[in-house]
Amino acid sequence: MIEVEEQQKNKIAANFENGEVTLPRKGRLVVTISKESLCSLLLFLKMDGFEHLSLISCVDWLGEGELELVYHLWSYQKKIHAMVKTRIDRESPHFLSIIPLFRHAQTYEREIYEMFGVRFEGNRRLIPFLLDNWQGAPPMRKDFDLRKYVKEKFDVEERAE
Amino acid sequence: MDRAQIRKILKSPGKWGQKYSLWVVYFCTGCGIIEIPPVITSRWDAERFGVIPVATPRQANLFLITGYVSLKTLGAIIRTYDQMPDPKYVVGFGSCPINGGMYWDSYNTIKHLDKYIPVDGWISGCMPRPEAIFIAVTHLWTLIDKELANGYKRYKEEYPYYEENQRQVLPHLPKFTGAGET
Amino acid sequence: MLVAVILSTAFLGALAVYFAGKLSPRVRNVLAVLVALTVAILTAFLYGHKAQVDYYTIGFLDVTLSLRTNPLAWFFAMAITGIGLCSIIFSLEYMKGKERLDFYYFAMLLVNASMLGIVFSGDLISLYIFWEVMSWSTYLVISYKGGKAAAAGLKYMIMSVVGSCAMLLAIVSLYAHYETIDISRLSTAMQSASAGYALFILLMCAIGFGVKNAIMPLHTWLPDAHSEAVSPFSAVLSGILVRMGVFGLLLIMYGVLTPRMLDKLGAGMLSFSYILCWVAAITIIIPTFTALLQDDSKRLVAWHTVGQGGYMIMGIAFGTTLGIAGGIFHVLNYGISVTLLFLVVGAVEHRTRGQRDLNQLGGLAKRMPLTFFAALCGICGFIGVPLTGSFVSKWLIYKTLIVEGYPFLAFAALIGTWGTILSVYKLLHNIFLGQLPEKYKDVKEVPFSMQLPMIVLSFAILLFGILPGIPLKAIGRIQSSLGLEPLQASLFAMPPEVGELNMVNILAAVAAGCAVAYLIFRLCRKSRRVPQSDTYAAGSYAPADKYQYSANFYERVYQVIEPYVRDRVDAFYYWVVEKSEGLFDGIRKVYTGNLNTYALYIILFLGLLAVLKLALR
Amino acid sequence: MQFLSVIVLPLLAFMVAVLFLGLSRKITARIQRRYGPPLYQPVIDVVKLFTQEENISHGPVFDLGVMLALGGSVAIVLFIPVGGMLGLSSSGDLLVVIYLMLLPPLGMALAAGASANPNASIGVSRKLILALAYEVPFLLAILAVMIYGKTTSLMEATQSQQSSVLAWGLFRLPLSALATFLILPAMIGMRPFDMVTAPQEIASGPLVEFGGKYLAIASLQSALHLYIVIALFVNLFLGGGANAGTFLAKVLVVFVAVLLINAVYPRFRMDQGLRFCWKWPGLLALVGLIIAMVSRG
Repeated sequence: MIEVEEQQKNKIAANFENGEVTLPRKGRLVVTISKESLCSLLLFLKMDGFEHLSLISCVDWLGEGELELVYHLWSYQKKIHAMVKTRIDRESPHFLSIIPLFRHAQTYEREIYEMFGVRFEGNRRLIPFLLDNWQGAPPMRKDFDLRKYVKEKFDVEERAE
Repeated sequence: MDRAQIRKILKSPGKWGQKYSLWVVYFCTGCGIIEIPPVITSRWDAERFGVIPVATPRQANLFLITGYVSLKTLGAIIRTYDQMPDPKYVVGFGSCPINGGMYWDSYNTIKHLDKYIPVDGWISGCMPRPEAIFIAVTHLWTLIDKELANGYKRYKEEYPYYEENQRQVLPHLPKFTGAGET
Repeated sequence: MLVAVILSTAFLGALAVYFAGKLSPRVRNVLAVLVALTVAILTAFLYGHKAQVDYYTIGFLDVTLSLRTNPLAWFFAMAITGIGLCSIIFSLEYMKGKERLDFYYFAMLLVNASMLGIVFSGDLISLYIFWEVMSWSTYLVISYKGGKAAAAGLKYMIMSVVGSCAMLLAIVSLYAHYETIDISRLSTAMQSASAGYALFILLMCAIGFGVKNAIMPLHTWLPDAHSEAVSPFSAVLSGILVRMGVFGLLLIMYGVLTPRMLDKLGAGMLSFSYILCWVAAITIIIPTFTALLQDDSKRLVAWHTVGQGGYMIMGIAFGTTLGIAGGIFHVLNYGISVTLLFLVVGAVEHRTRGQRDLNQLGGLAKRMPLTFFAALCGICGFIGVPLTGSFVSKWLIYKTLIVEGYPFLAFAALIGTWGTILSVYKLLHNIFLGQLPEKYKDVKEVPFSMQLPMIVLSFAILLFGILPGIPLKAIGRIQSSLGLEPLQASLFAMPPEVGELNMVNILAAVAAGCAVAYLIFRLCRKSRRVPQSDTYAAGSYAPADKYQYSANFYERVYQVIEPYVRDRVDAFYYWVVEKSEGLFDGIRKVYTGNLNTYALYIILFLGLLAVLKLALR
Repeated sequence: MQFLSVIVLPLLAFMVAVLFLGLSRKITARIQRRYGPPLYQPVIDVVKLFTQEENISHGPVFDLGVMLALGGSVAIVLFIPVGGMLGLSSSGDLLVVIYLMLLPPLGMALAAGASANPNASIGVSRKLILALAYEVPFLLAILAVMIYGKTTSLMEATQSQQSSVLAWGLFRLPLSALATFLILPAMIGMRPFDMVTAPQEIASGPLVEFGGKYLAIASLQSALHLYIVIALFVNLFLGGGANAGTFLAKVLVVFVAVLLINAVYPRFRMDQGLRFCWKWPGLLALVGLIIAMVSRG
């Protein structure tokens, strides 16, 4: 029953040399690709039946000094969840916005901008989203010291570690 | 309704009225609001205690802060608390308003509710059951009887303390309108 | 004799005001008020007089023009002078700073004088003369502002010319038939008239007066004319000028053709007055619900003038003592209420720099409390809330409709009241209640000279509501002078056989209720006032200028009643205008302008004559 | 005796109204299989609201509107005869009662408008549209009663039905009675037609800024209005009762009947309510009026 995923894997491998495709389990497909050819891969997948972009998430690899953007696509006919990963630089994180492909990506990009500080060129509404008048650094980054911030903002007495 | 009770009622009708007709602001502040519908419907029926949900703070005298309080919601809670007429009581519902609960180290929720608005009663438990709410209501009755549920007086007298805490967390918050501003 | 004095002072006063304006504006203003005041006081002295004086005889027609006074004339004259005085005083301050004021005051006084002339005229020719003077002087004042107002004035002029021609036709045929145009002699002569001839006269006069009173098919000029005219003048226009049609109908139906003749007119159910009642019923419903959907304050009030005219026509057409008393009393009540509302709208327009759009205003009750109180009295006068005069007059009309057994007419009138309530509350709410917009924060109350007429008119509405006996006594005299059986109402109650209505008891009940409410209110703690920004906005702060619900206030009703209320009559008239323009354009092509085509026409014509001559022989 | 009735009628109305409120909450609770508050719960609520330490007002128009509303309701109560007691109905017939019933909504509309809150304005515009909706059948039914009795006086209309049970309006003009019963919830503002004070949609409509004594006066006024509407229905169609006892029994029966409808029905949308009122009750009342005209000759 794996052959649908196999076909998909071969199809991607054929068109995109530098994308390593793995099939961790049934119905799941993970592609890691360079940021230059990410948009073309997304377009290719969208044409190929992966019409639903369910989420854009971001992982902070503090050790390697990189941020990883993960685009989650879902295909209704093939019942496959494709996770397209790419790495961008951590110091000045910026990336191309995929609103032309998926209009609703604007909100996801807005959240990632607020939580991780990744600027998406082409997204006109990169304004605060969940946090209320936030002044500090993006909170979801690994180097954000949570305890210190909470102690200083809400001046809570020392809690036993 | 023996003779002593009737004499008590006639002596202070205000307290009697406040006790047996606590109208709750139906304002969903956090995850605890999912406990309110069963409380007010057939199975647990809060109306036997005279507790009914009302739509606007102007009509209410009990404010139930249910669940964690994020910074954005705190602004709305303070605003709603301002708009409630005077004999008003606040009950913290769930462990998050008490000491932050499981969000004790979150950057976006407040840890101690009573630093920002005066709280008259607490119900502990990570989403306490409806029976706990009725216990809280009966406790509130005794507090009202003994004139201990005077959070709103405390708020007026020590308003600078509360305002300073609020401003530290919400710098852009406008001034409290209830402090005698005509 | 006093009548001639009144009319001459009114007309000469108008001229004097015009020339006084050349001297200095202050003298002109004072003189205008003085003229209006003296005319009002002199008419007051006419109470109870019955006299007829001839003032001119036309040689070749050997007919004498005369003026006469009777209770009907006195009643309308009092209304004319009262409303005229109020609007003149109001326009002193309102018109300050506008240009061509001499002409404005001259035209205003001329309109009042001509209305007095109509009312006091003893014969149909002088009535027609004053009618024409009124028509074109009204045209002058309507198109005073120019632009759209000129178009509205033109539309008014065309329709009133059609009406005047119909009236002239009736007068000429009466003269040809009976050699006299004196109203009293005509009424005796008309007894012998055949039913068909009487119906013809009645129809022609109904068209003539119907145009002026904006009965349903002939109403389309009124909303444009009243909303484009200057506010004080649209107050006079709606208040009393439009009711000259009612005066004319009364004169013709009961002055010339006595009620006995009227019964002879119809064949069973289809009598003239029954059809007129149904036309009046339609005139009540459709314009009132059109007013519901208007967004311009003056247009909304103007549509009500069309609607409420239906009550008066229905009362008069009905012919019973209660009906006529109700109709005439409603002329007075509605006249006062609509004058008050137009003055209020004018005051708001004056203070908010010409803002009439109901969606932009709001919350002015805080800044203009007295205007708000006057508006409240005005809308109670529109609806007929129990402590206002309109209630008594509507009660009389409903009473006859129900007792005589015409429930559907009564239903039409009652539903008209509900249409009025909805549209009039929208007027009050969108202007005075709700959030005060930022740009009207510094609006001040209108000066005293504009407040005085509003106070007087509000007081009059409440006075006639609580003590309806005062006007009803004068109306009783009118009915006896017209040969009808008068209504004997005591000062504040109806006689038992007429019905159960005791206004002072109702006032006592409402006062007692409000006293109880005030007592309860006072026993509790004093309340703390909060500014308009401190209002419930689901936890957030009320946005400054965007927290007002007034645009399409009755959106739900709009979907249901909009198709029935679209103004098809107006659309039909414009269609006729279009088609006739095309037709006349075609005919115009006959005049090609070069000589030989004309020569050709002459030859052809001569040829035609020759052929005819041969054929005939 | 009649002078005494002018004092007794309002007191009777207040007591019956407060009893009705308590009863309505108890019966609705029992229908929803829960215990519900004690019968005297409205007394507790009103006492609480009246003795509140702080009342928030939005200016003089806000206060005057609320007072006019309660004053108007008290005034109407005097014009509705209860059993033997006639009150002031000798100086104000059915037309006066209908027009007096404009005063309370006008007062509430003024207060709601003055409270400068869009929820209140939406509530008022819904109230006026709903009033337009239920007035069509209501007026047709009342005209049928008046045409049938050839009088506009409420006293005569009631007296003519006293002769026997068959002489009741219900049996003489069945369609008009049914039409009026169908729109009773709309006139009272109860469940199928309570879009005016809908707590979920427009934060309890006109009452959004009413707190403390204002809310107490508003609830008393709505209770009085409830009593007035049902008393009018009983007088017109159920023969008004020889003495106060039978009258109040009939009022109670009609109230419980309307309450049963109220307890189980969801809320109408605004245009659904408008179309419903003009369709079924309107048709019934129209046919009833024609029958009344024909049968009365």
